[in-house]
Amino acid sequence: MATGFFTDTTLCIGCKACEVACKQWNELPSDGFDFTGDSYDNTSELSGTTWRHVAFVEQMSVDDGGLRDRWLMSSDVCKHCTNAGCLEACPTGAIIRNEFDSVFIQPDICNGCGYCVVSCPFGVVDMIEKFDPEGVRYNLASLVEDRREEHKTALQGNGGVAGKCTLCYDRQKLGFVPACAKACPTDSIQFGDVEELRARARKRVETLTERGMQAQLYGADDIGGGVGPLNAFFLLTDRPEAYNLPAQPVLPSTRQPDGYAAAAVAVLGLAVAGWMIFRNA
Amino acid sequence: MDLKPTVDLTSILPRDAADLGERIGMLPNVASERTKTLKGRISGAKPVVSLCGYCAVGCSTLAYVSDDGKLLDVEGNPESPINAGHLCPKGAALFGLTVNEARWTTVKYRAPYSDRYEERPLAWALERIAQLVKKTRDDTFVRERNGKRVNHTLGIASLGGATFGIEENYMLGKLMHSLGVVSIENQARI
Amino acid sequence: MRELTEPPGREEGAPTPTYYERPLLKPPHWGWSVTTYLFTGGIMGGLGLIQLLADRHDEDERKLRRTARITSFLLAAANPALLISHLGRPERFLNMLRIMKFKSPMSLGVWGLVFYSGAAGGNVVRELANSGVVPRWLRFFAPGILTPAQALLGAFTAGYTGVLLSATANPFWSSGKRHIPAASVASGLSSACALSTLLSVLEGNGRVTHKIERLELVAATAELAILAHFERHAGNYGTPFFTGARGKRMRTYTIQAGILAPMALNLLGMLPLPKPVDATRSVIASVLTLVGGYIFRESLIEAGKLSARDPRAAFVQPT
Amino acid sequence: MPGLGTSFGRGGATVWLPDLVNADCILIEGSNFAEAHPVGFRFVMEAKERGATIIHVDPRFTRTSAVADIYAPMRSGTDIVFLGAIINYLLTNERYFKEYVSAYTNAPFIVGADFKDTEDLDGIFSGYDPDELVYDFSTWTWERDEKGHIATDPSMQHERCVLNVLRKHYARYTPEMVERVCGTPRHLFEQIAELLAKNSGRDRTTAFAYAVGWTQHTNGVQFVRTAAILQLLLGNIGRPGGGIIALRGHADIQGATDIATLYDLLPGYLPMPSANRNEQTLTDYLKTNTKKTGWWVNTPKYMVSLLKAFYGDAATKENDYCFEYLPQLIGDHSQLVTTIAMKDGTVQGYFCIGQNPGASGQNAEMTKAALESLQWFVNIDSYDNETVSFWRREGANPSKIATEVFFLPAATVLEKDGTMTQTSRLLQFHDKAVEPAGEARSDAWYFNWFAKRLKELYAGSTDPKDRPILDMTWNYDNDDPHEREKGEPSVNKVMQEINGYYTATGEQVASFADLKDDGSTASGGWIYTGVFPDKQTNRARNRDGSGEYTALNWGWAWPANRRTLYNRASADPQGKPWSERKKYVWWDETAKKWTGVDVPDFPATKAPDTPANPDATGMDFHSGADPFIMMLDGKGQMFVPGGALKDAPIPAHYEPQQSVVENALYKQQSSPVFGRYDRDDNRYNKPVDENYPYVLTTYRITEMSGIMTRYVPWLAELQPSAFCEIDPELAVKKGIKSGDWVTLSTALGEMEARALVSGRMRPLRLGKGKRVHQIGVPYNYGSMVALARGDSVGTLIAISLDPNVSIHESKTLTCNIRPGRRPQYREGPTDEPVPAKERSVFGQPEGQWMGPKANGQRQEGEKK
Repeated sequence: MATGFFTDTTLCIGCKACEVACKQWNELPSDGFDFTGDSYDNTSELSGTTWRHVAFVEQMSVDDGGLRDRWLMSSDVCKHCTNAGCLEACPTGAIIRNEFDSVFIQPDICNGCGYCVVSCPFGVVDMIEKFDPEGVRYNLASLVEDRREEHKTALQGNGGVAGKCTLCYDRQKLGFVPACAKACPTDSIQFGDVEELRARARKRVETLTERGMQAQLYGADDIGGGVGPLNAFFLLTDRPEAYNLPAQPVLPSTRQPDGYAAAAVAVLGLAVAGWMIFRNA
Repeated sequence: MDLKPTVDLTSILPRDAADLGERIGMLPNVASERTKTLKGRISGAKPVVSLCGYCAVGCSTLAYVSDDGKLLDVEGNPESPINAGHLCPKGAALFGLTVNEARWTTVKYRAPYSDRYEERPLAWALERIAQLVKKTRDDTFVRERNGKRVNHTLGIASLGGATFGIEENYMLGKLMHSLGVVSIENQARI
Repeated sequence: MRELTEPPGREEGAPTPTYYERPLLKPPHWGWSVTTYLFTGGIMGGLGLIQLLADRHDEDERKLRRTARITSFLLAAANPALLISHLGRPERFLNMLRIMKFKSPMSLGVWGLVFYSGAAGGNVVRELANSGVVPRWLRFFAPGILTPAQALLGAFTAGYTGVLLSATANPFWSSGKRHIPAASVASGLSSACALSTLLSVLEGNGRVTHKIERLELVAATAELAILAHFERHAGNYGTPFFTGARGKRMRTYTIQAGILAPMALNLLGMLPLPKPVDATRSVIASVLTLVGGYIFRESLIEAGKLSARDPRAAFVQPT
Repeated sequence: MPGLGTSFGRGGATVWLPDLVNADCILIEGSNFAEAHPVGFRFVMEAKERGATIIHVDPRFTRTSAVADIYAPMRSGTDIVFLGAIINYLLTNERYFKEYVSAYTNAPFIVGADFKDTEDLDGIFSGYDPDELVYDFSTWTWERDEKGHIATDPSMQHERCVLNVLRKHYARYTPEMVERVCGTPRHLFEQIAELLAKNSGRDRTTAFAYAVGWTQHTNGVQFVRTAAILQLLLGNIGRPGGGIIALRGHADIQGATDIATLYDLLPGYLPMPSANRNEQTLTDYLKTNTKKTGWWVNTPKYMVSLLKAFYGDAATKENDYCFEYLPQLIGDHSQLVTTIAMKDGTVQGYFCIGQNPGASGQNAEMTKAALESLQWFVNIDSYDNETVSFWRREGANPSKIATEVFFLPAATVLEKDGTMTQTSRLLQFHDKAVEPAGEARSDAWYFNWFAKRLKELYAGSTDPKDRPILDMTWNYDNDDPHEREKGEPSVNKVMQEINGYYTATGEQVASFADLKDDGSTASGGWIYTGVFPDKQTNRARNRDGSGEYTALNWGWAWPANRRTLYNRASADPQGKPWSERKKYVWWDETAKKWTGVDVPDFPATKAPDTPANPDATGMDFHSGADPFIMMLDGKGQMFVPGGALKDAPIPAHYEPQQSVVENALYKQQSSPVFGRYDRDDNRYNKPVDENYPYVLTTYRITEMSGIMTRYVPWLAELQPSAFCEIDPELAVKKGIKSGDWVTLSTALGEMEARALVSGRMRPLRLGKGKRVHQIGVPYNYGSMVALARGDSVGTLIAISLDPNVSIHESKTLTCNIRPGRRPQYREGPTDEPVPAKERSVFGQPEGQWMGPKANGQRQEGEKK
């Protein structure tokens, strides 16, 4: 069964429970303690060790008494694309599509080549550096011993593997809901069978439109560029760009034919030239 | 840092023709042994019903504990009519509150005029405190103030209560009142 | 997607909103090792072609072919080391050989490299057997077919170093989905020619260099044309590569010093010059080309990093 | 929470949190619901999805405002004007719920002729003593007929009946006044007033939600009172989707008020004996604290049972049940007053348990300075904190500080059994999951140890002053041998004692109705009686959440497991539901008893047509249609007579002690009776002080609580630094960019923080007049320790107290702001390194760092 997330940003209260629940379950470190001054967003983006990220978009008017003021909040996550750039790019087969149709990085296979990082049209995947349980940012030194071993060897150990949302593969295997969806107090993050979620999402848009709100789905249907529909899709009330999402993502591998063709033409041309040069001499 | 190669050749070399086929193609999808046997760490662990200790909404939590009594994971309790399994960021971090390098789990003692903490045995500290309580009480207990019986001491005060249990509040209140302490306060005024 | 009325704080027709000017994409975390990997990959490709072309039975070409084959084999042997050196988990390099994924340029590239090394190795054995360094019967393990094979695999290796970049989500790289592969091939060949020239001169095989230099001239011209067209075609996506400090560096070292100057020097080679002068000229031209070729690859990588951190570039991605 | 207590009878939220989903409209004011109680807020979101209108009134546009249907900005501390104007709106347009008001409130009562209102005396009520700064309450009372019965006018026409007193009092609270005082646009105000009116009545209900945004003011109790009056007028108390929910802060803050660790209360809201009230003997005490009518006629039963619980067999009728053992109050012994006394040397020893006044206290600097004059200080906590480490705070000189400091490691909630009472008065038991880390112990363990040890130390003493300790019952040894061996007491035994037992048999008492005043029963907290009906059943451990949303089998709510209080009012005077849609509790004619989805908060079989008996005592005084059983007269109190509240019988607006404007309503600037401590270490800004031209308000944020979160990396990264929110206009004026360091100052002190410039902070135009800038500062930080840190805003707040409950005013003050950091002091120890990252972020030198990596462990990024 294909499972996924429907993130309804109209229900998000920006509490960041998803970020913490994710890090707690996946035993991920913090990304540092820097104050950004960008609204309430101090984690700034998804990273190798931040698999849920809540964006805060302030849209405040100065003139009209604030009646149209908005503070948009949206919990971003790996999209688990139908055609995933990272999965196609991975040279080791570390990135696979599991039985829940989600894109999963096998940390024990990944060799840290970093090609998936540049192949994700959504800028989701990133590298995880050295695992240092005693480090201030980890504070995991008191973990159960075998958990620490697990981290050292298979996971962040020795650094340099790619990291991103696993859609809580290990929880799903036990029949549990992913940590973020379970924690979310307002059901802004909904987990389930993707088809059901898409139907629910379309209905939700109708309801909101009736209430005079503007709402649109992002990735519930084919998002174009060869990426196809997303297993983790969103309901937005503004342009995708406002949430730092690409309006027109493109699947990198669609460019390969042109690339190889161009190279071939160049080779052929130069080969002929070379053949003539060497023959004529 | 351990550099023992984590690649086992048998996992790389194809086992048979079919396996070889699976490993060559547009999108080979070969799961590793770890992936095949992957299982959430709370598999088989017993959940203990607890509470979130942060705010007064009163979210019920499930604490998963390993066989050797180590805390594995803390999540919301789906059966609670109050939080139905949900938690806020603080609640979701309960694990980090209990399992935390920064936590102080030993007695710290700072002698008068000293500029550092010293580790002291719990028993020693408790006895010392008990003696101090008795001394201060005996020194400062007042039976009467301008003709009225007061039976109290203003020399000892107590603060705190909203962060621990009802039973503990009762014990603290009972003890302090019996000592004659009147300045007993907690966060309810904060 | 449905058109939306603009929210407060944004006027109609205002520039695309960004998220606190924060980039959408992650930059490649690639450094000198990958640059060198791509550079040598290109050279190997060029050498593959050269060892195929140099098949006349006069002594000069045989020397040239041997040099080309031995060099390419040494590079092929050195390249995995570069790749491994940049991996976060070097001990897991072998996982590259766990699968063969046609959709992954990186995967194909590694396999291409493996087979190329095989062919090159065979051809080296052939050379050594011919010159009697090893028993003649070993030729049996290095049939003639390996010569075109190494050339083909070489062509692939050179081209893939371009596809590897252009088939990503990086706005700049992907905007040159045709140009970068083609330019990589041309640049690879010119660098290969330069290297061959250099080595030939050093081993006193001066006469053959003029042929190679003519080939290098063609390759350089092609590279120049492709880059010129790329700049017009790429538009805003190209700014990190063609403009600013990065662009200036690329123009100086790659275009001027790395292409135009050698072209001029190679044209000079048409004139009858006294031997020592001619040799010096060849050496200078070759070194300049090689440096230019390396800076070209480096500029590609660095410009990719800049492009990835541009907060707007990736909103609408090049098809 | 006397605001609710004096209006309805009990100092607890009237609402069961999940019941919010039944509301047709929810007004959130004085609370940042979504941020402070995110999980509770899911019921608000659910109500919204079901069609309810969500209104948020607040000085800041917060995460609550973001999902509300209507957000109205207001100047901090002006809620009485806003709510008072709504009262005025309802009365002038006759939009209040007449039947409810006339039947269930004291609106028809006639106020005595010599009562003078603020209208008559320009801002103060009759009986004010300007020298003592107190009121004499004798005129705040009812007119009585010759038989001594309260005079009423059911038609509510009499010009001195409460309803008309309200009309007169609130007449000047107009929309214009709202615009001028609160800075709330008139159209927004009128929209909200209309929404409240429209969504109340027989068929619809409106709920109010508030938190410390209302209480932490010099007239905070009156804020709550205004809301209570409003909800009574709208007829929303005791009904589904109605009521007032007080969102309380800490996990067990309700429990710590019920089983009070508060100086002026004994468990079960019994007042502490006070020498000032001449409560020298049990008889005196009971005389002042037993009410003739209403539920408090039972005071003797509860008090005697409490004394029996405390002192067991030693407590006998002859010795007044050891009443004399209880210490007597001689004034205000609340925390901040004690702090001042401490600084002046009265207090020698101090226990601080799970609280961090050094960061979260008002005048935090004075708090820490006060600790220096102690002989010994005991802190029980799980983490290093500003309070226990006061002696090495920035600027302190340890070599001059004599205090002997003990830190005892505390177990966390996961490491012990126990019960906590949440914000809807629901008791929930939590099981112990793991053994306490290291040497950590539960608080119960410590209290148990100290009690037993002190009994030993005083053993054999003949000094009467030591009798309380020797006679105090203390039998909490654990039956589980494993736990007993570790010295862990049985919290169940404690809870059994709180519930109460028959002194003869030791059997549990099943209901507080069974408690006696003859010493035959003991109960440590009568309101909890019923939670442990027999030795086997702890109903706080009930865990069946299925069935009705009232979930009567999940946990146990006091009193008597009632979820919504005063729910008799959910039926009309005849006992029928006001409407099918709002059915909740009603009179079952056939069964002759009250029934419904909740436990009726009313004598179970008292028929609705039971007439009142004006000459009776106790509950018989009430009719079958008097829902507020705790009150003397069974009515909801719109007018609070007899000085139950010390500052006003009906709320009047006073400016906060520190304000940027003069009081536009009355000559009286700020509350005439609030608690002042004008001394050098507690300097106030002048009421209107040109040196401090900006309003400052404080609050807490979702990601942080305090010391309990600042060490957790997952939370610290989300809000790593103390910051202040300022509006773009002010930012430009001061040349401040988002992320810059700024310094805030009051007459008391300075703090530095990072600036967060945001359009969510909107400058307010007061009517045609002044433009007011408000600055918001979170109250979660402390400068010395942890991953997330920064100065505590407590350093800016001088202690000024509400006259009723001594709650400080920290929600509104005035301040000034400048770019750049404050001067950095550099005394104190230099034995502990500071991680590079922290240094770069906070510019702290070696030695100031006392964070988790202090004890020579490896730093972030260091190689092994």
